[in-house]
Amino acid sequence: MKIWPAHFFAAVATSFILTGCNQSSTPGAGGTIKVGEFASLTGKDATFGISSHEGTLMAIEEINADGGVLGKKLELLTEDTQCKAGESATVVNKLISRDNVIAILGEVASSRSLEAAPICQQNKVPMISPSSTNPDVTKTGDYIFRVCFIDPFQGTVMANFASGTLKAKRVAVFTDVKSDYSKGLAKFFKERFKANGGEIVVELDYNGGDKDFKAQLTSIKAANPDGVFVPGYYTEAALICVQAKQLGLNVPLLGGDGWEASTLVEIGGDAVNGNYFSTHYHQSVGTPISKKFNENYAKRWNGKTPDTMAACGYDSALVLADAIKRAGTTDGPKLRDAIAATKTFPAVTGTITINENRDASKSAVILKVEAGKFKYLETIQP
Amino acid sequence: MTEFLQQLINGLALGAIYALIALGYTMVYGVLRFINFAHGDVFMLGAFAGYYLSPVVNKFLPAQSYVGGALVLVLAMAICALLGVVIEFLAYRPLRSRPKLTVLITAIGVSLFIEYTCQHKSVFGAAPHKFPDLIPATTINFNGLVIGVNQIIVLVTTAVLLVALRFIVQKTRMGTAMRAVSFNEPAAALMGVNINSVISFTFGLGSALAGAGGILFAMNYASIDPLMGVQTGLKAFVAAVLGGIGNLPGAALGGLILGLLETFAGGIPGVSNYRDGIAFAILILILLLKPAGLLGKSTVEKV
Amino acid sequence: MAGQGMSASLLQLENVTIRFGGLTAVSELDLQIGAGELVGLIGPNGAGKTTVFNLITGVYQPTAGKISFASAPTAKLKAHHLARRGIARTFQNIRLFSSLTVFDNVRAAAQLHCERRVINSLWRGRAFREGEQEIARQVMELLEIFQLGKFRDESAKSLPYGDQRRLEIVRALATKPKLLLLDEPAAGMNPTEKVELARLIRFIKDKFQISILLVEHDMQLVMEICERIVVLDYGIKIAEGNPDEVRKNPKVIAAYLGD
Amino acid sequence: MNSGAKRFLIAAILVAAVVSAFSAQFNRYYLGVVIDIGINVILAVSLNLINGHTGQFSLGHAGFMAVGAYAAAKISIVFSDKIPAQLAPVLFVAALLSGGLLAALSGLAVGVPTLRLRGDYLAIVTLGFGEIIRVVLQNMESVGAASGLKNIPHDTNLFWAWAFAAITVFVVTSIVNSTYGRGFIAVHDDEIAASSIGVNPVRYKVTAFVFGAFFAGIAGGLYAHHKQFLSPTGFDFLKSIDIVMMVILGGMGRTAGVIVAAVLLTLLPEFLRGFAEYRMILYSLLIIVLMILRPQGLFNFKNPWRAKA
Repeated sequence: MKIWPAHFFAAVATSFILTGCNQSSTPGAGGTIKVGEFASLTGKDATFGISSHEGTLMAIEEINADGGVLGKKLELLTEDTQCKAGESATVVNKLISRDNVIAILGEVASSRSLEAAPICQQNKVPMISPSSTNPDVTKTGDYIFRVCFIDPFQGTVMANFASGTLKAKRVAVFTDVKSDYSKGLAKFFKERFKANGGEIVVELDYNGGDKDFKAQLTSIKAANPDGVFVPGYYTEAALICVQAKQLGLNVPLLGGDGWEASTLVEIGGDAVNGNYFSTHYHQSVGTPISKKFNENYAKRWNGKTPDTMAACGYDSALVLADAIKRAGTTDGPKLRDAIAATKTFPAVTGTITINENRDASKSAVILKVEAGKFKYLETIQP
Repeated sequence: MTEFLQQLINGLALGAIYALIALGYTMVYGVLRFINFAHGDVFMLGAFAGYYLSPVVNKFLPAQSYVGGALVLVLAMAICALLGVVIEFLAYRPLRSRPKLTVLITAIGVSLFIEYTCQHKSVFGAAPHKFPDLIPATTINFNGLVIGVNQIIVLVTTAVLLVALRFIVQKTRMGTAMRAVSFNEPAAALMGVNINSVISFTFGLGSALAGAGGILFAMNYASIDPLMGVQTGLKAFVAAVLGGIGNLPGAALGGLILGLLETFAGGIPGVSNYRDGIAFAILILILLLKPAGLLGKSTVEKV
Repeated sequence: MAGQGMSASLLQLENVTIRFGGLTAVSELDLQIGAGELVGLIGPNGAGKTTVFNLITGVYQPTAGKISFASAPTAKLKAHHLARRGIARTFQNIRLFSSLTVFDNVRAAAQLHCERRVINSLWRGRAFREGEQEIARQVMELLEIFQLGKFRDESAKSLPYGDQRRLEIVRALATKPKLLLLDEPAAGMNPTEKVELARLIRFIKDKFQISILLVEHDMQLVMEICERIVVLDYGIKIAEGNPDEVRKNPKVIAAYLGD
Repeated sequence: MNSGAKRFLIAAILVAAVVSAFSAQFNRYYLGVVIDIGINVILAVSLNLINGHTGQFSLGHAGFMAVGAYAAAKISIVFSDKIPAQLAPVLFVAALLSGGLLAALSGLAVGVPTLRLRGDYLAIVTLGFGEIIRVVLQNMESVGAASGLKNIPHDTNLFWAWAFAAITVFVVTSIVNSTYGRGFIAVHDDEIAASSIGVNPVRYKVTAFVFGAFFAGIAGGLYAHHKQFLSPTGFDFLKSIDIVMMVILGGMGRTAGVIVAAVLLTLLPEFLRGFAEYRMILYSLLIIVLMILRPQGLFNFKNPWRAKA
C-alpha cells in the first residue's frame, strides 16, 4: 500500500512545475500579430481541415506580402485538432493562454467549433469560424463569428429552389447522420419544403465515410421521388450520384455547399451531370478576388483546385485582417466590435456582411453540373 | 418485388467484397490464432496499388480492357502479398511466442501506422482519389433490375478465389503444412514443417486476397482514401467471426449474410441510421450464442 | 447399486460417463471415497484419470451419471463452487499464479474464507485489518509446515520444481478442503524426492484429517501409501481393491504390459 | 500500513484542494492540461483494473466513459437552473456519481454475457460495444445527436479532477491489495487454477468491469464538465486505444507505472504539437516498438514492496 501516494505527490509536483513555467509574453509586443488557427489536419476529416488551412494560410501569406496590417506581419499559429473531440478545447486554450493570439480562426466541423467557442468567449478573444454552419456556433456568445451561411438559410434556399424552379412535389432526403452539417441542412430543407406544399416521400441516412449507398438508393427509387436532397460532403455525394445513376434513379440530386469541389466531378464523372447544389459564389458572377483566388490557390498548392472549405478559410483570414485594420488595434473588445461591423466586404465567397447574430449574411448561388462543369443558374439574396 | 430483388443483388455484391476480405482474416487466424488488425489496411494498400499501377499498365495495354484489368488485379495482389510478408516479418515474427494480446496490440499499432503514414501529404494524402475504370463500367438492366458488370465480376472473383483457396489448403503440400501448423504448431515443427515459411506464405496469401478485395472494391466504389480499410476491415472481420473464424466457406457465408443484412437494413427508413451498428450487434450476438460461428467447430480447453 | 447405503462416503460417483464428440473418455464409472480415506487412481496413459479429476472438480460436466459430494449432488456446480464445498486439487502440469509471490499464491486461496469482501477492503477498518492479519498468520503457518516459509516473498515460478509441487499442495490446503485431489504429484521427481513425497502425503492426511484421491503414474508410490486403489483403462474401471489385490489382478497386469 | 492508505487518500485530497485554491493564478492552458492529466489517470487506473490486474482485454473503455459523460452532462444541464447556486457543487457530484453508476450498469450489462469470451474475442466485442454506444448517441436527439451536447456547466476544476483521481487510485489499489483482491490476479494468471481454489472467475471479472466502468463514467463526467461540450465521435475506438496505451506503457497491473504513463502520455502530445503531422505516425511506431522490445511496459520495474502490500 505504499505505491500510490508517492507517485501521486510526484504528479502533484509535476503540476507545480508545469504551472510554474507560466511566463506570458505580452500580446503584440513582438514584430508580429499572432493569429491562432485550429483545424483537423490529421484524422478522418483531414480532407476538409487541410483545405481550410491551405486557404487560411494563403490569405495570411498574401496579406503579409502586401505589407501586413497595422505595420506588422501576421503570424499564423496552427494547431491540429486531429479530428479528436476534446482537442479543440485544449489547443484553443493553448493558443489563447500560452501563445497569446489576438484572434482564433477555425474550425470546419461545427462540433469542434462549439467546443472551442466557450473558451474564446470567456477569454474575450474573437473567433471566426470559416465554415461551421450550425446556428448554435455563434449563439455561444458575442465574440464568436462566422463567414459562411448557416444551415437554415441554405436549407431554405434549396427547398425553395426544389419546389419553385424544379417544380418538385415529392422529394427524398438522404442525410449523413454522422455530420451535424448534413442533419442541419436536412432539417431546414424539410421544414421549408413541406411549408411550400411538397411531400418528403422518404428519409434515409448514411454514415460519413460509407462507400456503399445502393441499399438506401434502391429504397429511394422505390419511393418514386421527383428529386433527392443529399446534404453532405462531396466525398460521399459523388459516389451517391454514381450509384443513383447505376440504379436508374434518374431524378435530379440536390446538395449544399459541401458538394463544391473538383473531386465531385473527378469521382462522379458523368453521373453528377444534371444535379444542382447551392454554394457561395461562381466564377461567372464572382468578384475579381474570387478569380484571383482560384489562380493563386492553384499556384500555391501544386495545381489543386480550391473547394468551398479553402475559400471559406481564405475569407475568414481576410475578414479578420480587415477588422484589425479598421479597429486600429488588436485589443479583444475593439477587434470584436470591428468584426461585428463588417459590411459588404468583398470576399472570395461573396460579399460578406456580418449580421446581428454574428453570421455572414451573403447571397447564395445555385449551380448546375453540366458536362463536368459547374454552371451558374441563379443568385438568391438572404 | 423489384425492390426486394434489387436489394438482394446489392446485398450479395456488397457481401462478396466482405467475403473476400474475410477470407484473408480467417486464414491468418486459422493458422496463427491472432487477429491481424492491419488486414483492412492491406486492403486499402491494394486499392492504391491499383490506382498507381493502372496508368503504367495502360501504357502497353489498351485502357479499360479486361486483360489490363486482370493484370492490375494480379500485380496488386502480388504487391500486397509482399507487403503482408514484410509486415509479418518485421512486426509479428519477433512476437511469435508472446501472449496473443501483445500481438493484437502490435497489430493495432501496425494498422494505425499504415493509416497515418498513408494520410501524410507526401504519401497518398487524406483526400479521396478517383480510382480509374479498369474495365468499361456498364450495367445490365433487366426488367428494372440493375446489375453492374463490376458486381458480377466481384461475385465471380470471390467464388473463384474461394475455390482456389480451398484447393490450396486441402490439396497442396503447403496447404497440408498450414493445416498442421494450425492444428499443433510445435508438433508440426517436430515433423519438419518449416513454421516460418508456412506463416509467411499464409500472410502472403491472406494479404493477396485483401489486395484483390481492394481492387474489386475500388472498381465498384470509385473513390479510395487511406481510411477506407477501417470500417470495411472491421466488418469483414465480423463476417469471418460470423461464419466461424478459421473456416473458409464460413468466411464467405458470413460475408454474404452481413452484406445482405446491411443492405436490407440500409433500405429501411429509421433503421438506416443504425446501419453502422448492425455489424457489431451481430458480432456480439454470435459470440454469445454460438461463439464458434455458423460453420465453426467449438473446442474444449484442455486442463 | 454400489453407492446405496453408503451415506458415510464423502465422494460418490455413480455410473459416470463423459463423451467428447465420438470419444468416450470415461464410461460408467462408480467410485466412492470415504472420510479420511486415501485412495489411488491409476491406469496407463490416456486411461482417463485426469478426466475423472476434471469431472469431480466440476471442470467438465458428465454426459451421464451422478456425482455427489458430502451427500449433495454436484451436478451443474462449477469448479469454484466445489472448491467452496471442500474439494481442492493440484494439477498435473503445475498451475501456480506466476505473477504472485509464494505467500500470495497461498493467500489467494484464503480469500475463500474472507467476509464482506469489497466493502471491507475499501473501508479498511479494524475488523478488516485483524482479518487480514489472521489470514497472513494462517498462511505463514501453512508455509512453515511445508518448509516454504523462507520463500514467502519469492516469485512462485522461481522455486525449484519440487517446491513448486509442494506449494501447489499448500495452496490447495489453504482452502481448508475435505477432499484433496492430487494429480500426478510425483511426476518429474527423482527417487529420493518420491520417498519424501510419500511421507508428505501421509503426513497431510493425518495432520489435516482429510480424504485424498491420488492420481499417479508411478505404481510403486501408489502401492506404498494407498489403502485402496482403483484402476482405469480406456475410461473403464478394470479393478479395485487393496494394493495386493490390484497387483495380482490379471487385467491390471495386461493393461500395464500392453501399454 | 493499511490505515496509512486512508491517511494518504485524505492527504492527497487536501493537496488537491490547496493547489486548486491557487488555480486562478495558473495559466489556463496548463491548468487545462493538468486537469486532463487527472482525468486520464482515472481512466488509465480504472482500465488497469480490467486489463492489467484481472487480465481481461477491454477496447471499450471510451464507451463507458461516453455513458458517464453524457449522463452526467445531461443531468447538469437539466437541473442546473432549477437549483440554488450554492447547491451547484452538490449537483455536480451527484451528476458525476449518477454518470458513474450508469456506466457501471452498462459495464455489468456488457460484462455478464461477454466475459466467458477470452483474449482477443473479448477485445473485439468490447470494441463493438464501444462502437454501438457511439452509434446510439449519434442518433439520440435528446443529447444533441451528431451536433453534440453543449452548454455543459464548467464545474470541473483541478480539485475535483485530482480528488477523484486520488479516490480511483485508492479504491483500485485497496481492492487489489487485499486477500480478496489477490483473486483478481489469480484470475489474470490462470483461470482454471483460480477456480480450483474457489475463486469465481466470472464474478471477479464482472466486478472488475463494473468498478472499471464506474470510474470511466466518473472520468467521463469530469471530462464533460471540463470541455463543456460532448460529441459522439469523441468516444471512438481511438480514444479507447489511447487509454489502453497508458496501461501498456505503464505496465499492465502496475498502478504506479500506469499513473506515470497517464501523465506522460497526456503531456507528450502537448510537447509534440510542433510535429502534428508526424505525431500519430510516431505514436503508432511507439506501440509496435514497445510491444516488440518491452511488452511489460516502460515503467514496470521489479518492485519488491508491491507483492507484500
